[in-house]
Amino acid sequence: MSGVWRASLRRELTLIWRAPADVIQPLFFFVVVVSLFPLGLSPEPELLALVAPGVVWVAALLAVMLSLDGLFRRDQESGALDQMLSAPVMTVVPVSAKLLAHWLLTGLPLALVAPLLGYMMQLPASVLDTLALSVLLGTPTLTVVGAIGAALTVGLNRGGILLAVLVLPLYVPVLVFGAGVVRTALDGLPTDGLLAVLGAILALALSLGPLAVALGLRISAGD
Amino acid sequence: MSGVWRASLRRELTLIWRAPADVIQPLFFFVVVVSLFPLGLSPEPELLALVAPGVVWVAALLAVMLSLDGLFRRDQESGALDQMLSAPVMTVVPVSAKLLAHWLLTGLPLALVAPLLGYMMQLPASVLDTLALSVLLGTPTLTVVGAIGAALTVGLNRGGILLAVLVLPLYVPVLVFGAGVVRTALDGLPTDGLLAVLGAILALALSLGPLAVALGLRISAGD
Amino acid sequence: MYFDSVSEFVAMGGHGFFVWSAYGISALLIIGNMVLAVRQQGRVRQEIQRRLRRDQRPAHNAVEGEVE
Amino acid sequence: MWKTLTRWYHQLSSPRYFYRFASAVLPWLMPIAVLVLLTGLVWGLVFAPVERYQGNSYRIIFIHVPASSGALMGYIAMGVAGLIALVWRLKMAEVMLKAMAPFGAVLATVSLATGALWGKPTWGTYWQWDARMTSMLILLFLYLGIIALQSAIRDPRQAARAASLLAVVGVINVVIVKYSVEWLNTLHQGATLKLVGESSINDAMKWPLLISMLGLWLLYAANVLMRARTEVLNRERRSGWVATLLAPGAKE
Amino acid sequence: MTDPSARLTVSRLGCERDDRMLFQDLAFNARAGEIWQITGANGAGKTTLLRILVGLHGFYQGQVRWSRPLAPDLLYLGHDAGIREELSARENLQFSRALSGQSGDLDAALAAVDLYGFEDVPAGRLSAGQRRRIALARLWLGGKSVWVLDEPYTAIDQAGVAKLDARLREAAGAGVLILYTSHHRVGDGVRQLRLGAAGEGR
Amino acid sequence: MTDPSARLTVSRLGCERDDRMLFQDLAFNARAGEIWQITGANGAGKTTLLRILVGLHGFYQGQVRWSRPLAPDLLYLGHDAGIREELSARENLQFSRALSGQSGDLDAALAAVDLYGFEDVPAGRLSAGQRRRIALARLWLGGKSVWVLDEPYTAIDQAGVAKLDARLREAAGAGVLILYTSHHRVGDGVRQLRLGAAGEGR
Ligand code: HEM
Ligand SMILES: Nc1ncnc2c1ncn2[C@@H]1O[C@H](COP(=O)(O)OP(=O)(O)OP(=O)(O)O)[C@@H](O)[C@H]1O
Ligand SMILES: Nc1ncnc2c1ncn2[C@@H]1O[C@H](COP(=O)(O)OP(=O)(O)OP(=O)(O)O)[C@@H](O)[C@H]1O
Ligand SMILES: [Mg+2]
Ligand SMILES: [Mg+2]
Repeated sequence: MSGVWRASLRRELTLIWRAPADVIQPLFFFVVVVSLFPLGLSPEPELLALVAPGVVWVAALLAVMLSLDGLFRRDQESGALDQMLSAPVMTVVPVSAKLLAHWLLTGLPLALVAPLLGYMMQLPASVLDTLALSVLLGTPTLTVVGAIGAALTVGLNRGGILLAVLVLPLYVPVLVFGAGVVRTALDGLPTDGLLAVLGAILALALSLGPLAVALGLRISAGD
Repeated sequence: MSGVWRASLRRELTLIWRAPADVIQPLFFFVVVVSLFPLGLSPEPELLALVAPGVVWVAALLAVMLSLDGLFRRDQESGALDQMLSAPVMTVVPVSAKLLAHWLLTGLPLALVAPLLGYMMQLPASVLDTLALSVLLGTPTLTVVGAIGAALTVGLNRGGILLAVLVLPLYVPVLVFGAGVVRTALDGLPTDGLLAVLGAILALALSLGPLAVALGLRISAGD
Repeated sequence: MYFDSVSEFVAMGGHGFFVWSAYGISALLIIGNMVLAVRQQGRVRQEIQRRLRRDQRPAHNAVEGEVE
Repeated sequence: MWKTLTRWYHQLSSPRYFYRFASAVLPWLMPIAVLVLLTGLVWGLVFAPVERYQGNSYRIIFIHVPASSGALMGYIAMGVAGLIALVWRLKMAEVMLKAMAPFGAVLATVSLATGALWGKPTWGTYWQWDARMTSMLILLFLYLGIIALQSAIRDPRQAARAASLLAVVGVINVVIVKYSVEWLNTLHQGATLKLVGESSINDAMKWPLLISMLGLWLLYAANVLMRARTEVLNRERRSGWVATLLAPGAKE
Repeated sequence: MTDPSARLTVSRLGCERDDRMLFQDLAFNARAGEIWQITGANGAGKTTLLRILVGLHGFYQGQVRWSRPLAPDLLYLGHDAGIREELSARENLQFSRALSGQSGDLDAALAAVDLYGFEDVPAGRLSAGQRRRIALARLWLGGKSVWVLDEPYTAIDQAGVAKLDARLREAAGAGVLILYTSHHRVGDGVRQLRLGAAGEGR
Repeated sequence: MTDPSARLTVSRLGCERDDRMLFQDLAFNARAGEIWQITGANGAGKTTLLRILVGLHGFYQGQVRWSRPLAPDLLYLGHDAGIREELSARENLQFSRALSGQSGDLDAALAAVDLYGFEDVPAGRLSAGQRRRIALARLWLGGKSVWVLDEPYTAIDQAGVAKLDARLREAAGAGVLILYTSHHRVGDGVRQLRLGAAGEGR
């Protein structure tokens, strides 16, 4: 079983590696969307700093969500999903490998560039580490929760929009606490409590999420 | 030839009608994304009104762009695109019908709800009509320009992200002038000049865009 | 009876627009939903009845399994 | 007692008995629900005294509060039905879940619309990002998501199972959203609402409110039964009992 | 309706894909009324050749000449047959007909491929073979003098294969030039163009 | 390696899709060492039946019983064969092997389906038939006692068909229970399960 897990992880990483654009694009989307705001708003530094936590977080949300759209689609179209569902291991095994690979190559990079974008949005240097930490704690939840939506919509061929409709409302808690942490830090208040809440949400998502994803895939296959 | 155009338009409208979710979802996405901002920023009315033009416009941009992702994909996968390309009419004919149908059922509804969202974002009632007008003038350009990107990426199966990367930078002028019109109105200044620029961009997009889309499709097919 | 006259009732102390549009919209939505539910029921029934009429001819079965 | 309960449970979880039960109850339930609701509303609109600070605009309360609480409870009920459907694969739970979504979405919309129309005279704006309003808006989005997912999947059984999973995930989310949004909201509007808080609400306003609430909930139940009955027919269209029931010339 | 002068001249045709010569110095003449079956092992380049002939693949050497502009005469069915899952059989066919400028009767064509009774079901809810049949129905709409078909027999049951066979012969008799690929055995009176087996060209 | 006790009992099986009974009261027994070909017109329900048997389609009436848990014994190849275009033939096969717990030699299996020389080309750059062959290579990896194959012959050239045929017989001889669908003629010693033609059941 751990052999299957490792083979699955290797496959997923190879797949992403084969098409590195899949990693670069969410990142690029993140950067472009954040950069659109100074164009649409106005370039005043005070205003930008005020809206920065929200803007960076909304952009991260959208980037992760969009990258999830194709998570299972090509496996489903090619029949590989049916292979996973009829294999002699529990579906959670390949699925959790997939989720881990996805986060490593999407969520993690987002957390790494977030401080840079925060700086561009005129956030003071003192809160940039809090921003990075909040994104680091929040993105795994986004991946797992979004994957449930992706699993339920996999056969439906609707482009990313149906997924967005299902998933964005489910992302609200992460957004509120994630951006909230940064705003609190900006006000100079202690952020431990809020970070703990983000962590608790993460724990919940990691413990139940993969099971829900596997169930969703099974339902989509027709069972 | 006009017979083909009419048959194409009817087909496109039927396709969208068959899956009315395709119309409702961009709209819904628009509404949800705008609603995320007060959650991420803060619910203070003054701040919201200040960022409203930019937020509404960025959300409209993203909604149109995401809805374009599937514009040619299913025609390509099913081979219908090859049929269009090898048909005895110029490819622009079915393509322009497709673009018109898409705008009617995506861009137009966005323009209709934009004032509502503007109100929710605490914009004063006096600028809501300017907001609607700017979205009305801007969305056809978004459709046509985005369709060029969709045509070029159609065979690539990358989900919406590659499209986003190609298209969002091209959307910048529309964003700058579209949000700019609303900000100008908010400052109580005359907006005619800016609206004229939006109109000029639109005329350019409508005259050359469909040809570029058809050419893009031909290139994607391997010619 | 709290109100003295019909016109006073309609005016709602100056808040008539808000009160009556609130109730109007609510009624529209709730009744609309009810009507949709009833119509849907009618449609499903009709469809089944149409099928039943069609199937009144003796049906033959689609099985030809090799039974051991 | 226990025996009767389990018998009911088994009977109601059989589509056929459910159909009979619903058909027997609906002709009574529907008029009673309408009557109760109208009683509450007329009492509230015509007979209840005016409220001290808000004037007559407060009369929106008689539809606003029943709709708001109905939307909330309805979503939780949907989550429970979803859990039952997923764990025990109970057909009737799937049917109920599907039947609950439309009215729930309508109630959430009513809550938002009436709240907005109440907000203008009291707070001077139709919309504000107050905690309750925000979480109701998200609740509406969740309802719409479930409806969208259901309508996107062709097979009714598959659609119901997918919606079940989404509803269960959604309930967990609603709980977290409630806390998160309340935490977020620094301009709490609670003070205004306290006008009608437990202490100051008088019986002349409380009774019509309770009665319209009861009426709207009964109406909700009636609508769910009706939709569930249709869904049962649709799913069982091939079974013998539906054939005899709807056979040409048959009397129900 | 069909034009007896339709004629294809291929000379010195070569195509390289993915670093491998699929075929080279390919030359043949095909005339109205002939049926050509292109055979060859998996990966020999049959699909690629057809796409070159109809102008969908532009990277090749050598010459492909049609006696007159191909577009108005062409009926092309690719590997994937252009059927949209959301549209019914009739709607799919209606659009193909308008696009290609054919004019035959829709219902007759659908009946000819045994989709009678399935005309209004969205194609996504049909089986693999039934979907192919929607595309094949175009062969019964008439009005085209060059047919290029990529694996038309795929997923079709035995009765369907016989019917399709008969249709090809009938059309050829009426002066249509037919080129198709298939792994099925070559029938009588069908000209064969065999592409080198995979690997031979390397 | 293979377990001679593998046994399938189907009784009173019925399935409705899209308002049409595909089959009803279907019953048969299949034992280790037998080859069953499921035939029937397009739309008869062959694919659906296979998906029910392997547990991927859950909406049916009646009973499907396997003598012991199916999952560890099963080798299932669907209509679409589970080949990811971005991965090479070897990588695709490596993952399938790990997933299904098989253990045979990768290169030997790929050579058996004539993909020698194509092991490291991404599958997206192979022809239709070559892609199918990657999936079929699993039949040469061994270790499974129940094979369920949906249209294994699709897109395969004639030499490939002969080879596949031989492989099925060899495996059956070694005690594998094989169920497959195909429109090809039924061979000697293959049991046939014919599903009613489309339309009959309505
Ligand atoms: C769109 C805006 C609004 C929304 C979405 C909304 C939503 C809600 C919700 C969810 C409840 C809770 C029901 C329950 O717990 O059973 C509620 C109760 C209530 N709302 Fe609103 N509301 C809105 C605007 C208003 C306004 C403007 C007022 C009056 C100034 C108001 C007055 C009340 C009162 C008096 C209650 C009952 C008191 C209580 O249960 O605590 N609401 N509303
Ligand atoms: N999309 C592609 N990109 C690069 N190379 C390709 C592509 N498709 C096919 N090839 C190459 O061209 C060769 C021939 O492919 P083609 O599809 O023409 O073969 P075919 O004769 O139709 O085979 P089959 O009988 O399997 O359908 C393949 O072996 C492959 O090497
Ligand atoms: N996704 C689907 N949704 C609804 N109904 C479907 C779906 N797929 C198939 N059906 C129905 O089931 C019937 C049988 O389909 P199935 O794919 O099992 O046929 P098949 O015997 O494999 O046919 P073929 O020989 O064409 O592959 C179809 O005619 C169609 O009515
Ligand atoms: Mg080919
Ligand atoms: Mg099949």
